[in-house]
Amino acid sequence: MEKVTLLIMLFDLLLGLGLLWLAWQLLESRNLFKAVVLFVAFGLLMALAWVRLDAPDVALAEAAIGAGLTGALLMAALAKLPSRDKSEPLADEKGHWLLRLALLLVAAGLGYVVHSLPESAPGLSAEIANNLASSGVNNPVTAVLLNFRGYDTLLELMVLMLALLGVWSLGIERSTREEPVGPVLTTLVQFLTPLLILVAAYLLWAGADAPGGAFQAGAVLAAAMVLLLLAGWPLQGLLTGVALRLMLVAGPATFVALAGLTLLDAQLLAYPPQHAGKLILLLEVAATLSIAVTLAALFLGYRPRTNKEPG
Amino acid sequence: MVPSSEIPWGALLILLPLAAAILCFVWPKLAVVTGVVTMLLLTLAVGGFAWQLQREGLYQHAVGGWETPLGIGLYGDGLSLLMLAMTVLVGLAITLYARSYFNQKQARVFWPLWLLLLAALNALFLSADIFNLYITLEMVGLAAVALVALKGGRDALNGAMRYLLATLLGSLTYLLGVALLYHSYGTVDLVLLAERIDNSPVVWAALGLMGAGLLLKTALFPLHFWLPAAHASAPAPISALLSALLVKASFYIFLRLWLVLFAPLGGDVALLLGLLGAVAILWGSWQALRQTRLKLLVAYSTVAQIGYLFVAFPLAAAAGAMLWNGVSYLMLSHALAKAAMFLAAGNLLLFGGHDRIAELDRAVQRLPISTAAFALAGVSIMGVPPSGGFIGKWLLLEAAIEQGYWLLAAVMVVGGLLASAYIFKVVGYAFTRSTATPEPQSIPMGMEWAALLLAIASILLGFTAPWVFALLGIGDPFGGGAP
Amino acid sequence: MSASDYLSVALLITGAVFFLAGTVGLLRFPDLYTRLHALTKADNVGLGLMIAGLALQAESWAVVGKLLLIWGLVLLAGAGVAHLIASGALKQGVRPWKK
Amino acid sequence: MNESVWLPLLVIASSLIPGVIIFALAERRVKLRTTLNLCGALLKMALVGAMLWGVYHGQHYEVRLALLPQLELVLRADALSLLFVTLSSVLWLVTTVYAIGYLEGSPNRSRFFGFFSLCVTATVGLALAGNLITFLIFYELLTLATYPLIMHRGTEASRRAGKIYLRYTMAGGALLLVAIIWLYTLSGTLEFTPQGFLDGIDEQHHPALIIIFVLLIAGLGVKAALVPLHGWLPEAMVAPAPVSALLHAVAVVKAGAFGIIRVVYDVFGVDFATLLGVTGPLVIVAAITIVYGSLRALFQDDLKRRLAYSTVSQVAYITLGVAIAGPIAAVGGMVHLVHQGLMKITLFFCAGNLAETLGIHKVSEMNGVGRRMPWTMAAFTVGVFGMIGAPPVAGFISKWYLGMGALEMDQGWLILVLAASSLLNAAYFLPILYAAWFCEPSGPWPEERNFGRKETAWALLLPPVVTALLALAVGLLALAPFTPLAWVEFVVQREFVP
Amino acid sequence: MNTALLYSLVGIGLFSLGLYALIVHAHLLRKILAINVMGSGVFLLLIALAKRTATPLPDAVPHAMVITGIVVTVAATALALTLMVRVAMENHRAELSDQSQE
Repeated sequence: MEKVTLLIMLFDLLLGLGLLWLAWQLLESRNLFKAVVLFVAFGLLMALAWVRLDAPDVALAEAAIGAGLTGALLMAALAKLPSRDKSEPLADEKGHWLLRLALLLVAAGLGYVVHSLPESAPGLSAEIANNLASSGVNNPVTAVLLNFRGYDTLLELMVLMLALLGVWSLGIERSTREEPVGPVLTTLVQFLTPLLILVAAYLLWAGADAPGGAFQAGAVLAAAMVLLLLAGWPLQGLLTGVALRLMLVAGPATFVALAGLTLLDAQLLAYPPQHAGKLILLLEVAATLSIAVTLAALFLGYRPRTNKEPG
Repeated sequence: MVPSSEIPWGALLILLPLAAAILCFVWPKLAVVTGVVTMLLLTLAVGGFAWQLQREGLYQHAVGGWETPLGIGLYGDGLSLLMLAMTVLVGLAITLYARSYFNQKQARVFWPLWLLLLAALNALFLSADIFNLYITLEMVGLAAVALVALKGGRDALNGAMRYLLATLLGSLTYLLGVALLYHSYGTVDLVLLAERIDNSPVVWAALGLMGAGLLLKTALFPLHFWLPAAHASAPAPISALLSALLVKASFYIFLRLWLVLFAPLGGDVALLLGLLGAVAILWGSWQALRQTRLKLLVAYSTVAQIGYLFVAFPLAAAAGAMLWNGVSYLMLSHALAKAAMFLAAGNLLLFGGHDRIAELDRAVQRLPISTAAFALAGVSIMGVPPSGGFIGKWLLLEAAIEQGYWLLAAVMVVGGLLASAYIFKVVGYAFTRSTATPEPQSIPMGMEWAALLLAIASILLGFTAPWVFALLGIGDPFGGGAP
Repeated sequence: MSASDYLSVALLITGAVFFLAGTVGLLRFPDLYTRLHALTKADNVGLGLMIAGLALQAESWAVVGKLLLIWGLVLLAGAGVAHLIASGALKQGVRPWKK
Repeated sequence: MNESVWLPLLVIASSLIPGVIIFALAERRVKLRTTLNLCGALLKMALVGAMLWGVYHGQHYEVRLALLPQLELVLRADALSLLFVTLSSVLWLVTTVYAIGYLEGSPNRSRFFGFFSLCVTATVGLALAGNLITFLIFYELLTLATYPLIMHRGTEASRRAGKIYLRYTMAGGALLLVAIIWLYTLSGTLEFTPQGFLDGIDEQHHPALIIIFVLLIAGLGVKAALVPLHGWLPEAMVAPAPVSALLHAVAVVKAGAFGIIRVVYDVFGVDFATLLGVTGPLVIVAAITIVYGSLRALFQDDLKRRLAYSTVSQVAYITLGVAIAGPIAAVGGMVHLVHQGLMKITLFFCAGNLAETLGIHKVSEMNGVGRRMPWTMAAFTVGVFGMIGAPPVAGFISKWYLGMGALEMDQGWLILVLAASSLLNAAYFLPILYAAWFCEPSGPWPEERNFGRKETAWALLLPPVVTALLALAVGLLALAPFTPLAWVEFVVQREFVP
Repeated sequence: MNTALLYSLVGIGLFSLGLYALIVHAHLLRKILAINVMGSGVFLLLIALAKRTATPLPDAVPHAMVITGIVVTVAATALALTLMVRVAMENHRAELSDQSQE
């Protein structure tokens, strides 16, 4: 345990209260646009909280996905709502005191339970430390994600694919406005995109030993693509059809293929230790690609079509 | 060539549909073929898995070679097998039905979603890891939402949205419980948790949270508010899927948790569940009786039938494994019967262009196969012999009467009577003369037979109980030894 | 404490003052354009001062480089986004404040 | 597998399989359907004949199929079940012939004959049931199979009738279910056993057993139309005549009555039931039903409704015979199962003929009908005399034994009930005969169909004549071997007299 | 009072706030935001508790779980938002409607 000085304590307290306050503000704000902006701010504070809790991997993921991409998704969705919907009076709250009381009791009960938890729990740190050497990577979080509990991650990639399928079946293509974007944004994007790609590559590479990995890298890459889309680059026209779909499934397909291969040895997803590192890297590269394209496609919100395809 | 006893059927049940889903996604032209072939292969795999279980007993597999608590454990016993078999049986019918039901554009989305859903269900039934279960639950939920909304339309979209919010809320609440359990016991593996668990506030909190989350997904009264809208507005094969399999999936998790973790805790909780179940039976049946639209009627019937599953909880402590056998059997027969009903209702709706019960006569008379399917499935839902529903209700009633729970017994009987009232409300129209002659729409044979075969299966279940119970006993899922 | 430490403290405090001023401006200025103005002042100058203060404490040149990179990126993003917001507002017809 | 296993199964299958095939037949395949129907019916009769022979010679027929780990579906042919099976299969054949003629040219015949066959399957199944759960299964199947028959006409009236029928029978089935499960939790077995299987049960459970008995009788009494559970029966008259005939003479009401016999003799046992004191009230209920049904019948103008109330009254004779709890009365009650069947089916066939040929539905329209349809009315007359209990028709035998049985058990007051009932029977039946034979037609018939020189179609005429002759024969030849009476005495000897 | 406990309590607070908003508000965007806040609360609890190990390093398993959870949540959010837009088009407002129609 670190030494808790008064100052740090104060900072934690402020951050915690700040999170609660922001949450309250964003949930109760009359103006939905404001709510979304506050949500992004909330996400950034959350990232700070993760850092305080020694969870840099999560902080990276939160900053890129939780705050960044979710924010972009929310904004885009807000723009598609009928305009009079955007700041509607809140519901009448007179009758809710009973609910408030009930939730307060639930929260208090849960608080009591958490308080009653043992000061230090067993956890799985020891097991992870013992097996890290044979996992193929040095970053324990990556080891858990892609080796110890790689099966979870396989299914999680499928969740992304599912969401995309849902979005494609529901999303409606909007006529893209042919407004000029202006030189500032274009320049900004031109400068940022290569940088983001670089950052993504670094995160992917570093993930084996340090905070980072496929999800964070994929999210950063997705952010680059979102930026390009915002700047009016017709990515949806460039990447369509089988090529797009192949990129989308690269991660899941590699994972499933690997699962199938390991099954020949009668042990699902058991990598041979000497190749574990390489296999994980392979998986991560494929997953990064898929995650990035999937997230960007989720942002796009409809299925891009080739010219040949009917609507 | 690997000897068939060494084929890893369990893992294949998960991987096969995943791979097929990817294939369908990338090459939509292959979707129907892939879907049908995969379904057949899955049937084979469940057969193989059953055979394996029978020979070798409990199935346990450490994924990635990492033993629990570090890794994720797959776990299969008789109960898992029953759920898998149920999935495959209903799945076969839905596959047959969906082949003709969706147009090309919808099929492109339907097949990968459906295969992913199958994979998620199989993964769920084979998982013994409460965090892994969370992911499978989310997969199941999101796939279901996308499927409900697949055909569009105001009702379906509203239903899907309601369902999505409910399912997300349910999973998050469940996850909070997982967090507490993990911290206290240092594992998310059910087998290990069962060894380590003790009576502490955390366990109560976890029971409350995970229970609430799962019961919301299972739509136990009064958490059923989202169900009728979603189940009634979805495309027919999806309605069948939701009522037959999805509510069972979350119930299955709840039952597992109850059996290994929570049962020692609470007679009072069990009694509460039983009472909620009883209210669900009455409320759901009553609402079903009041509906004027066929699919809503069937959806409310699901609310009622879920009640039966919970009535068992207060009886279980004294009744033992045989009662749970009855509950499982009820689950299975309800799955088959309800799927048949929704598919049949879908045919009637498609044929008549509407599902207003009072104007159904013409459609009902022109589609004797679908009507027969509806009626036969109804027999099982009513719990009238000979049917699977009868066997299940017999065991429940036997336990209730033996232990003197007269109120619960009375509710079950009244529920059966109400069920017959709402089912015959519909079936009665098969015999009345009608004057209207709308332009007949042709319904593909496959869609009619899918419903009928399921219904017949739900009736035949009335004769297979001892055999099913023997399989169900593998791995002793309910404790107390084999019957 | 060495001289560089004092310098650091001074730079950080000055930076904080700019942030404070920027925040007050954001809250008190009359319209969107003036608020943007206040905000970017805080970002650019305030953050610059802070980075400078932190750079003095850095253990290696690599860290200094990273800190400067942060500043540069924030400058770029701040300026770009402020421009986008302002031009967007103008296009939507938000009139600048006049006394 | 030997004969003792497959014979009961074949008896069931001989109507089940034709039934299922008929469902799938197109409406226009009249010949194939008729062939299937008749072949099934004839085959069943042959099989039942074989089984009769076997049982008489001590052969044991039994099939078991596990339903639940400790519960089995049991089909067993004992002497009592054969009594009912024989009745069903003979009357099925006759009714099938009648129905083919009756429904000629009407729509939805495949559906009709499909359910008709299922209905007989259920009846035979519950006759052969070797334990209560098997009985319950076929009892409910019977409910489900008769509902479509009642609804067959598809009019608003038949919808109403179907609804009422379901309300009564489903509720009855539910009571039966609860009672059976409760019984099972106390006794651990449901197997029909001569003298019952309950006398070993601890005394503290006796109150529970009384409640169970009441529940069982209530559940069965719905179908047996015991007052006050008879409400569905007159309503169900809207069904086509062959259905009414089947419901009243063979399937539904008899299933209830047969169930009561089983419960009193093979579940509780006469002695134990008397010990519990439940037979006395049952006698009273039966007596009330007998008188009440006759009284109501007196005031019905609709012919079929009059017959229906008559059924309410007559079926209670069976219950009465059982409840008196003496061997002679038992003979009377059980033999009435057959006798009432033969007589009542004759009456309904005749009523159907009148409706079908002349459009006559009401008693008041029957003036002079005897001259127009002499054969039909002759058969009707035989039935009526049987009902009244005039010798030598079958009804007389039943009433004789019932009366003797009552005296044997010192229940002399029941003679008064029987006498009153006979008087009432005469009061509501004889005016019909008078009007038919001795009055002049008051005008043209409501809806006359022309059959040339015959009074009506052959398929409609033969069945009532045959059943009337049978009713006469079993009365005249009551003391010959292999008559119902002889068989019932055989049953009573083998099973009930210790 | 230590860091881990503080943040776990904040997590519970966020969960409850989100739940309240989810129940009370009709607007779908608010409901979706509420779900996200609830999710953050759960994740915060997981991570905060992970810090309470005997070893100096926090437990990595909950970290991995939360990363998984974040991805699942963003996927669900994307689907929910798309669905919301469609619902808003049908209902002419971004709220669920109770009456059903043909």
